[in-house]
Amino acid sequence: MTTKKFMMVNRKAPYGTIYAWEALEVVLIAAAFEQDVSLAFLDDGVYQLKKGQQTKGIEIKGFEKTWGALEDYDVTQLYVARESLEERGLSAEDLTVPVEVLSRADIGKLMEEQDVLLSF
Amino acid sequence: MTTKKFMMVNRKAPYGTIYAWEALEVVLIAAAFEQDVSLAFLDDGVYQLKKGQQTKGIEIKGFEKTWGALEDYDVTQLYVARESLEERGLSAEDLTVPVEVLSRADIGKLMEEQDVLLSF
Amino acid sequence: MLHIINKSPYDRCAVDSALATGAGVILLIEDGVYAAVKGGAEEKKIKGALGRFKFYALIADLEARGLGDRVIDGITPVDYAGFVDLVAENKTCQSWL
Amino acid sequence: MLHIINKSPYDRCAVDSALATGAGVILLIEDGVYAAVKGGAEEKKIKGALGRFKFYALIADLEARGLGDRVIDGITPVDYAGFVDLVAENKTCQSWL
Amino acid sequence: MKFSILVNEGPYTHQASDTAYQFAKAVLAKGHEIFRIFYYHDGVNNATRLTTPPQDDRNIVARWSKLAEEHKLDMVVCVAAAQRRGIVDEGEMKRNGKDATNLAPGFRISGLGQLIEAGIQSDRLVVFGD
Amino acid sequence: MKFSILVNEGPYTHQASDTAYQFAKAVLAKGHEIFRIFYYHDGVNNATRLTTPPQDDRNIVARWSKLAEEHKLDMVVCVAAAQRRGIVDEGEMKRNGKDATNLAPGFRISGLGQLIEAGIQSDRLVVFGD
Repeated sequence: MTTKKFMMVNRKAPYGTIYAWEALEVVLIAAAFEQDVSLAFLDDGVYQLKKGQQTKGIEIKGFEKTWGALEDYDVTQLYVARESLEERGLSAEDLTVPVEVLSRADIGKLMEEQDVLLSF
Repeated sequence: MTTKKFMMVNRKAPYGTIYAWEALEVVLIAAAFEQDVSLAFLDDGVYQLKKGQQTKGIEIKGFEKTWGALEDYDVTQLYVARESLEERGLSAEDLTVPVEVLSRADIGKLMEEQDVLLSF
Repeated sequence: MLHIINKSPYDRCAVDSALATGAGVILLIEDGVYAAVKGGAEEKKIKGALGRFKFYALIADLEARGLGDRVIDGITPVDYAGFVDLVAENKTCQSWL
Repeated sequence: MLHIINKSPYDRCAVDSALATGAGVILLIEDGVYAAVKGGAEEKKIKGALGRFKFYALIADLEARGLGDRVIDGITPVDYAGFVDLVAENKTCQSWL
Repeated sequence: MKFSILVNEGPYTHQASDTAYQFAKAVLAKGHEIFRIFYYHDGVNNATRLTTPPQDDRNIVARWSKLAEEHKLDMVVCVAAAQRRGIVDEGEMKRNGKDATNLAPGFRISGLGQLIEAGIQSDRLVVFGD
Repeated sequence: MKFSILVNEGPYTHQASDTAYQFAKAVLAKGHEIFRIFYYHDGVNNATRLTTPPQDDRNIVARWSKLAEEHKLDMVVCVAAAQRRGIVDEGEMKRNGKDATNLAPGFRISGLGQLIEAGIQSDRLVVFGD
């Protein structure tokens, strides 16, 4: 099968809307299709990776653990915008998985290199 | 029938989403129920009243003319936030119907006087 | 009156719009709870408004987002029952959608 | 690459996020066309980015909103056919939803 | 105290429907009355019985139906909004020449006047949306 | 050139579906090919045949169906998103024990792999959403 570079651009907070979770379903399928998958987290999307999500109170299925499982699918390219983290008072230590923290401009360069950009 | 003070708080641009139009449908029904109806336009909601809407190109039914018909339903209390207009480079002359331009704080005071606030 | 805000202050103007009304009670729910969190660029604005507005934030939404332990001092966490009480105690409520 | 923006710059951060990528082509559609309009508080930012980004705005969306005659100089109005051409001419496109 | 609730977004996509449900449960638990729950805009999509959510997730439609049954709630779907979005009961099916219905138990389709009436009759009307 | 289109929002509520439709028409008018249109998130709600929009407004579902018929388009509704939101064809009805279908002509329900395949097979994939 042809391999293309897919990047999922995540810009929305988790739980307030379903986009973050349904984006993750796309990531898993893209990985199953053995594509070159990367994820970018910008703006409120960085909140998706925040450690310690306890969704019992809102009765919505939590998906923090799924980030940890991405490695099993060979999805290891996770890029987080430094400016978005800092603006929100977060650092890489607050995130549930190891990520590469890049400037927005550098993420912009990575976007240029993709074949397909899926935005959520 | 009991008369209550209903205020519809419009904060969304027209056509990008349906909220502005479906809010107007609520206004017409509230007027038919002979309630004391007022409308507040804040933030991107002020764009709803912009003159000269031509929706043929997007093939969505336009509703600029409906604002002019509100008077026939005795809906005459239209309040527009000054700060929201100015931020967008608009003035009362750009709007399709006469309105009362008030500060956000004054609109806040009017909100306090309502019985029911419906937000769109 | 009660202002209910469900939008992140980092993406939307809902918090600014509510603050511009002057004074009252604000309840942060859903993605609105990001306004209740310490350490971010919005903190200063919220702290500056604590005198004019009494702030509450929904616990379930804070916990879902992993933020239960980072609430700005002066903002009161409430559960859904507390949400009902806030609505009952205030004559009107405006949801800043 | 092509950046497609459908959000009002007065309510959302989509324009800022697209500009932060550095350079490229921006197409304003739907409520995004409010960024193409003269006289507002966002005009300065857009004008400042005209060197780094080539800007287009969808005519049908400008006209629907009564703004066809207020487009900032340097922003090119395009129709849906022009939208297709922009997508074809650029290897990738990002929709800033 | 008498509450009414307006739900403006559909199930799953926005949290509005979830929060409205938790709020409704809390209203009832506090001993208050719910005069009406009104579904408008995409909120009408809460009223389709054709959903099959994943088994490890909540069933939003079914829990609204259950709440209505347990507490004899009046859950009203706006007819104009429902027509735009394809929510159909027996009457609407016949009126509009459709070949199926999808309205879930506990919901009824009626006019926007029911929302205004809820505003008039209730002490509080709370809006959940996006 | 080969295009695919991703539609992430339902009809009427967001303009995304309208813009995607105008874009699809323009793609075809330019002589390009459309490999697939994929409906995800609330976009699956474009595929219900039960809508009855006002007569003076556009019929979003019907015009998608017509476009598909005229140009033999492959319009695919994501099965997982459809199950959450109650979009059902014959197969889904039987599989999930439902008592009705609502899928409009010209659409088919299939997996998310069809979106990835569209990304692989097409020169361009354009996303419309909110």
